[in-house]
Amino acid sequence: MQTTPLLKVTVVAEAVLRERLIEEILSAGATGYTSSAAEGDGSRHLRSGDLPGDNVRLETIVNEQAADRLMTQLATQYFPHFAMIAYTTEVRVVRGEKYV
Amino acid sequence: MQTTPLLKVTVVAEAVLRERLIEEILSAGATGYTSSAAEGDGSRHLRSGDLPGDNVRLETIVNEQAADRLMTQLATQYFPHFAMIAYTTEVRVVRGEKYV
Amino acid sequence: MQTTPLLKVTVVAEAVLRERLIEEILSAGATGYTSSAAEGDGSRHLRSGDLPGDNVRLETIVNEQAADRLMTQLATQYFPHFAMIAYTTEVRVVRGEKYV
Amino acid sequence: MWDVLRHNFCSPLTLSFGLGVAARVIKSELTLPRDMYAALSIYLLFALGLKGGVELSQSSVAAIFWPAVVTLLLGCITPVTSYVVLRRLGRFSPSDAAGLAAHYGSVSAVTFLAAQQFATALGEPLEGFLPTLLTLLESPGIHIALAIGAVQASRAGRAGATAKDRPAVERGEGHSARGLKEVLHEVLTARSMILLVGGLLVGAVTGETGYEPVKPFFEGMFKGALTLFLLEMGIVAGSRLGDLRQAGWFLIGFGIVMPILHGALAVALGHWGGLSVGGCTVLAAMAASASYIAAPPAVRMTLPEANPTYYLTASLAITFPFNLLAGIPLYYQMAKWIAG
Amino acid sequence: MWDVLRHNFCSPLTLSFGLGVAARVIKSELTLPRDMYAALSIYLLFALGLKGGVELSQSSVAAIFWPAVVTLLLGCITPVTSYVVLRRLGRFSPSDAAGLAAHYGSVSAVTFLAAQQFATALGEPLEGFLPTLLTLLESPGIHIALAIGAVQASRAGRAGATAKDRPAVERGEGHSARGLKEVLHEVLTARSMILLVGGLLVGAVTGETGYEPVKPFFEGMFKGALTLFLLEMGIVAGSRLGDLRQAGWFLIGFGIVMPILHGALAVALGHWGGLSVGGCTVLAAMAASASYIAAPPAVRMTLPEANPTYYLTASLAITFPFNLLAGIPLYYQMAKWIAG
Amino acid sequence: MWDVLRHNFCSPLTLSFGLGVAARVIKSELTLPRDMYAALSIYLLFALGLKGGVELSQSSVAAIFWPAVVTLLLGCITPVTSYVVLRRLGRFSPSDAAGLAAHYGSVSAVTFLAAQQFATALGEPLEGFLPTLLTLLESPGIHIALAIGAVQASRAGRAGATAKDRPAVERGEGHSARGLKEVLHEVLTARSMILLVGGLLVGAVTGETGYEPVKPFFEGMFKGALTLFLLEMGIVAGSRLGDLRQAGWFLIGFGIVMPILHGALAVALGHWGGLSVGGCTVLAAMAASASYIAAPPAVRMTLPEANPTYYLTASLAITFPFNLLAGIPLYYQMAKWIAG
Ligand SMILES: Nc1ncnc2c1ncn2[C@@H]1O[C@H](COP(=O)(O)O)[C@@H](O)[C@H]1O
Ligand SMILES: Nc1ncnc2c1ncn2[C@@H]1O[C@H](COP(=O)(O)O)[C@@H](O)[C@H]1O
Ligand SMILES: Nc1ncnc2c1ncn2[C@@H]1O[C@H](COP(=O)(O)O)[C@@H](O)[C@H]1O
Ligand code: NA
Ligand code: NA
Ligand code: NA
Repeated sequence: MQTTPLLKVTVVAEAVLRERLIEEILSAGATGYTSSAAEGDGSRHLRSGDLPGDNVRLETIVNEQAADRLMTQLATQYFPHFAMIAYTTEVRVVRGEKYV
Repeated sequence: MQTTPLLKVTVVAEAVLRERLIEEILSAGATGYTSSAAEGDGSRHLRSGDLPGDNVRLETIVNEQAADRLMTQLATQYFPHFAMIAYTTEVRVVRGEKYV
Repeated sequence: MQTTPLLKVTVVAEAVLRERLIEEILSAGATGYTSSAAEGDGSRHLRSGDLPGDNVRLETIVNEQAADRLMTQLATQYFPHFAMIAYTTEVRVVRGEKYV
Repeated sequence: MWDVLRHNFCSPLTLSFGLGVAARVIKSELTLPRDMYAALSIYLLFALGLKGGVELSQSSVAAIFWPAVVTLLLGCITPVTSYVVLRRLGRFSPSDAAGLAAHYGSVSAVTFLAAQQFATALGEPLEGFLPTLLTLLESPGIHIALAIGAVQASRAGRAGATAKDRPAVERGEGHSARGLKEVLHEVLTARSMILLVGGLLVGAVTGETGYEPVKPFFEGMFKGALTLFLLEMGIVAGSRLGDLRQAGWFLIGFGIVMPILHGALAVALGHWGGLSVGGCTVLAAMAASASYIAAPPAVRMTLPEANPTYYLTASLAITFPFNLLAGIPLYYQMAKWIAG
Repeated sequence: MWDVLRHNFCSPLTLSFGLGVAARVIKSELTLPRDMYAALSIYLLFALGLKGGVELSQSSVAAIFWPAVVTLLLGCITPVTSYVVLRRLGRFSPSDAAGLAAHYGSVSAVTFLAAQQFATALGEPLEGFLPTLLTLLESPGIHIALAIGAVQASRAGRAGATAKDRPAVERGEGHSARGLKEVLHEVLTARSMILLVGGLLVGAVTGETGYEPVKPFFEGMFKGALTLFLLEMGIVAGSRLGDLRQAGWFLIGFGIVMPILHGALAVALGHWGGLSVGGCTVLAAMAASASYIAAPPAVRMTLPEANPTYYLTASLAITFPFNLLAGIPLYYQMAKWIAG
Repeated sequence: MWDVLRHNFCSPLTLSFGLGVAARVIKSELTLPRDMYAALSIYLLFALGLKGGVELSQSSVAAIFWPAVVTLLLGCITPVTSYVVLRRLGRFSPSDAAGLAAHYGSVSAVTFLAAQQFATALGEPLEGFLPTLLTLLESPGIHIALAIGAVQASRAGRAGATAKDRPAVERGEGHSARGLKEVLHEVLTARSMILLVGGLLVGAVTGETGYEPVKPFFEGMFKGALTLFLLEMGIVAGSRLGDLRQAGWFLIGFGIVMPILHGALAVALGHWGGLSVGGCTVLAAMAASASYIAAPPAVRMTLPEANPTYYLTASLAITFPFNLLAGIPLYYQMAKWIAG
């Protein structure tokens, strides 16, 4: 099976940021994203919204440059103020051309 | 801690495919799978079911050959028609013998 | 973008263990965790709680030593009795110093 | 007629649907939580079946026979007429035409409910076995349309089409070859089918006495729950409005004219089968309606080449609101006209 | 007797349970959404407590004293009889026997509700403090059974059993040593316990006047909501039918005979404690029932060696339907016989 | 006064809230499932709007005019008084003060409902247009406070503060510069706003006749659903009790005294605007209340530097319970005093 090496960027953040982060993902050059609900706790112990503990997990498969753009944007614009974590994982994608 | 290097195959697809994909996973030789709900958007902008945005995320930890079988099957049988993404990640598994 | 290489430990287990596993994660030295709902099936075909199929997925980003402590604890204390799977993935984390 | 229309426009059902559409149009994030939507639909279908069963236990087989025949007939005719019109006049591909025909050959339970409420509000008596007819109409249309799609596309395939154009059913692959059988099982055991048929059976066995203590829940709450459900349907329909352009003028016309034709046919057949004015109205609403719960997953799995935008937009954003706002009153006028 | 049985079979509760089982048997994907199931159980438990509290506020302490003593007695006896029978006659391992005993020593709220509805439908007056007895019966059995399991398995351990046979509690490990204490806290603060006891307190303080405005919600909707809940219980029980083979004939027999014995004992003790025919019936249903909400997680955490298939299948797929269909009418006959 | 207080303490609403707090304090895991909480709040807001709309359709514009003016006035005054007190007396940072002011300048729908139930239980007649006033009070306070925050912090910024202290709005970054506009759209199209305003419109158009069939659902179930909702609010408030220490004494005092001052002002203005005793009580409860549904996400997005612990704890764990237990009866006494 022929696969393409790409990066998966995972962001777990306060749910209130969902729409904004999706915009960031797409404007960093991603062709898609996957989102799911999550809970969690970290150094900030803080959450917003009407119910505590609400987080969103966003994942996007992108090439290295887009990953870098996205992570840089997150690090400078969001990390100082919001509860979140972001990391990349190396993955091998079926029909990877689609996502570059 | 002794761990075994294996592959995790992740498939995010239209929820309507859930049962079929689980069958594919098991018939590719997997000993188990984990499934969770997801939403997302991609190149096809299309979803089915009574509510839009419904996706399912399936993950299975398998050896390389099973991963290859599964990905090939997905690429030929499902990718042409359905909204989905599939990729592998290298993982190190506790008691990995179980999953080979 | 400057990132730190760390390990992500993923545990998928019977939902009844959620609180205990979070304690294990924190006492292994993690600074946080992310939890989400999952379903699944594996070698044990067993689940508990009032509804079948209930699993929890816990993820924590830690350094190698903490990962090792956590995995060892899981392997000795939980694997013999409970339905679960645990594995590590190499990730590169933004502002990784926070999680060491 | 205008009075009836105005009354229909001002009902909480219609207004809630409109509110949902409006909420989407102004880009509100309002949406019913997934489980609430599912809970409401489970409640509505089961309550509908239950009440239908209680009433069914008081109907004679003789009274149901011809209406049932007529309903099954409609279940066989409407997918074929839809397919032919879409292929010949609309130049849709076999898959797209069959996918749409499966929707228009089946039935929308909420349209049924809206018609029922409409007729009741006007004081029209309704036959107790109408929910039974609903269950009869649900599945045949889907299977006929999917079978047509499979056959047609296989012919197209033999005539030299590429693999992508042929439905999976025909490509002889292990998992897909079971397509139609799987779908038959799936449609018959689908949530909505089990709740409706199961509710009918429970209601028929338990009868009036057993129904009494659960009536405040299943009957007293019914219209309110339906109002909330229509709010969500408005939201979903509203989010499909943007796809209307992609659907094109032909499909918009089809989504309005075809229901009228099917409705008229149903009124005629229903009258001939002995249904009352109210019964004809509801039967017409059923025949005119397009499924958007049972059909979409069945079509998606069996005819993946059919473009979901077409069938989801047509049933949800065109035909459902049309029936809700204008169709049902129109079928009622037809029924009154034919009866009197 | 047959009349009572037939009446019971034809109630919407029993029929909905049967529908759920049937849906599983024909492999339908029907299932209540998780949050709807949770919402229904929260509603049912809180409503049960609330109403119980309002009625409790009108009961005298004297009237409750002996019934409460009798209930606690049952809470101490039933886990022991279950354990002994399972070990001696059934040759189950200490862990498996203790795990099952925890379930049969506790109580199923839905069985309580079914018995309550059954008695009310027959016009039997019920003591207002029965829900209070339910809360008394919930936890002692679980703790006694788990303690027996811990002690027995530790003995077995000392007698040379392998580590896998010993319960975690006894292996002196950090996290497990807290087992029983943790479980005590967990059972007492479990969702169901808080809702029942909390509802009782709220109801007792607010009284008739405070209850009046919320009565349509908590009382009017009760039976309908219970009907939907039983549909889901049928689905869950149906999905366990396949495990009956694994459970074996002994467990099937145990799941039917043990409830009858416990039920008979409860009828006798209840009568002696001054309960009415209806009260005896409900107390017997409680004693005869096996928990499947409070006990499973407690047992899973404390006695992980106990095979969940045994206790889940026995309580859900054997004892619950047996009580629902035949047990409750049987206890009623016993109660009438002893009273008259 | 004591009678009124006792009556208020013993209502199921207050007791359920207390039960929720208690459940958290004893560390129970009880919590309403997320979708059930959302479903209840959707139901409550829509039902509130619907009923308000039906009643509004019977009110004259003249009757509403001055009360509406007075309400908007309160919406402009309360965020400013809150901000000034928090900055001057409390020495909070501009962001923290503005974040809190946005909450106290807006309104809590559940406090409104509790006041409404309170007044109704005492037999006080209420103006039909009160829900309309609720929607008027929801958004102005949020925008005023956020604007103050933006301006103040930008000044602070120019005066040499570090980037971290300046609100995102002022840092001229692509995504943040849209802050206030985005927030305006978000607040106006927020779930709660659409449901309330939409409900009002639907109710006003459909009127008494259209409302009748859905009344058992939207009115009959209302108090019961509100009781369950307050249970969850108690749980959430209880989980914030631990943050009271972090909030500090000033904030605790602020969360009690500020509502009393705002309540008194509202009673005076309401009386002057022609409201009845009941109307004044409800208006005071609105002005005194702090939002915890609309305000938190708006503040979090626009003023991320504001510490959420402050505003969530103050509105949920201090001001809401204060109003529920003592505030509403107090405003009622004030209203009676000023009226008589
Ligand atoms: N070490 C970690 N491992 C996994 N997830 C984490 C970790 N730390 C934080 N998170 C997630 O990121 C969210 C925000 O974390 P923080 O900004 O550290 O408060 C938490 O709610 C968790 O869901
Ligand atoms: N680049 C991507 N990164 C992450 N998930 C994606 C990506 N593209 C698509 N997906 C997921 O795969 C589903 C189908 O994508 P597609 O087939 O491209 O329409 C989407 O709904 C997403 O959940
Ligand atoms: N090969 C696998 N790949 C992914 N998840 C698995 C796998 N095997 C087991 N699991 C997950 O781990 C849980 C317990 O597995 P087990 O202990 O094998 O019964 C299952 O319910 C699945 O969610
Ligand atoms: Na149709
Ligand atoms: Na028992
Ligand atoms: Na206010």
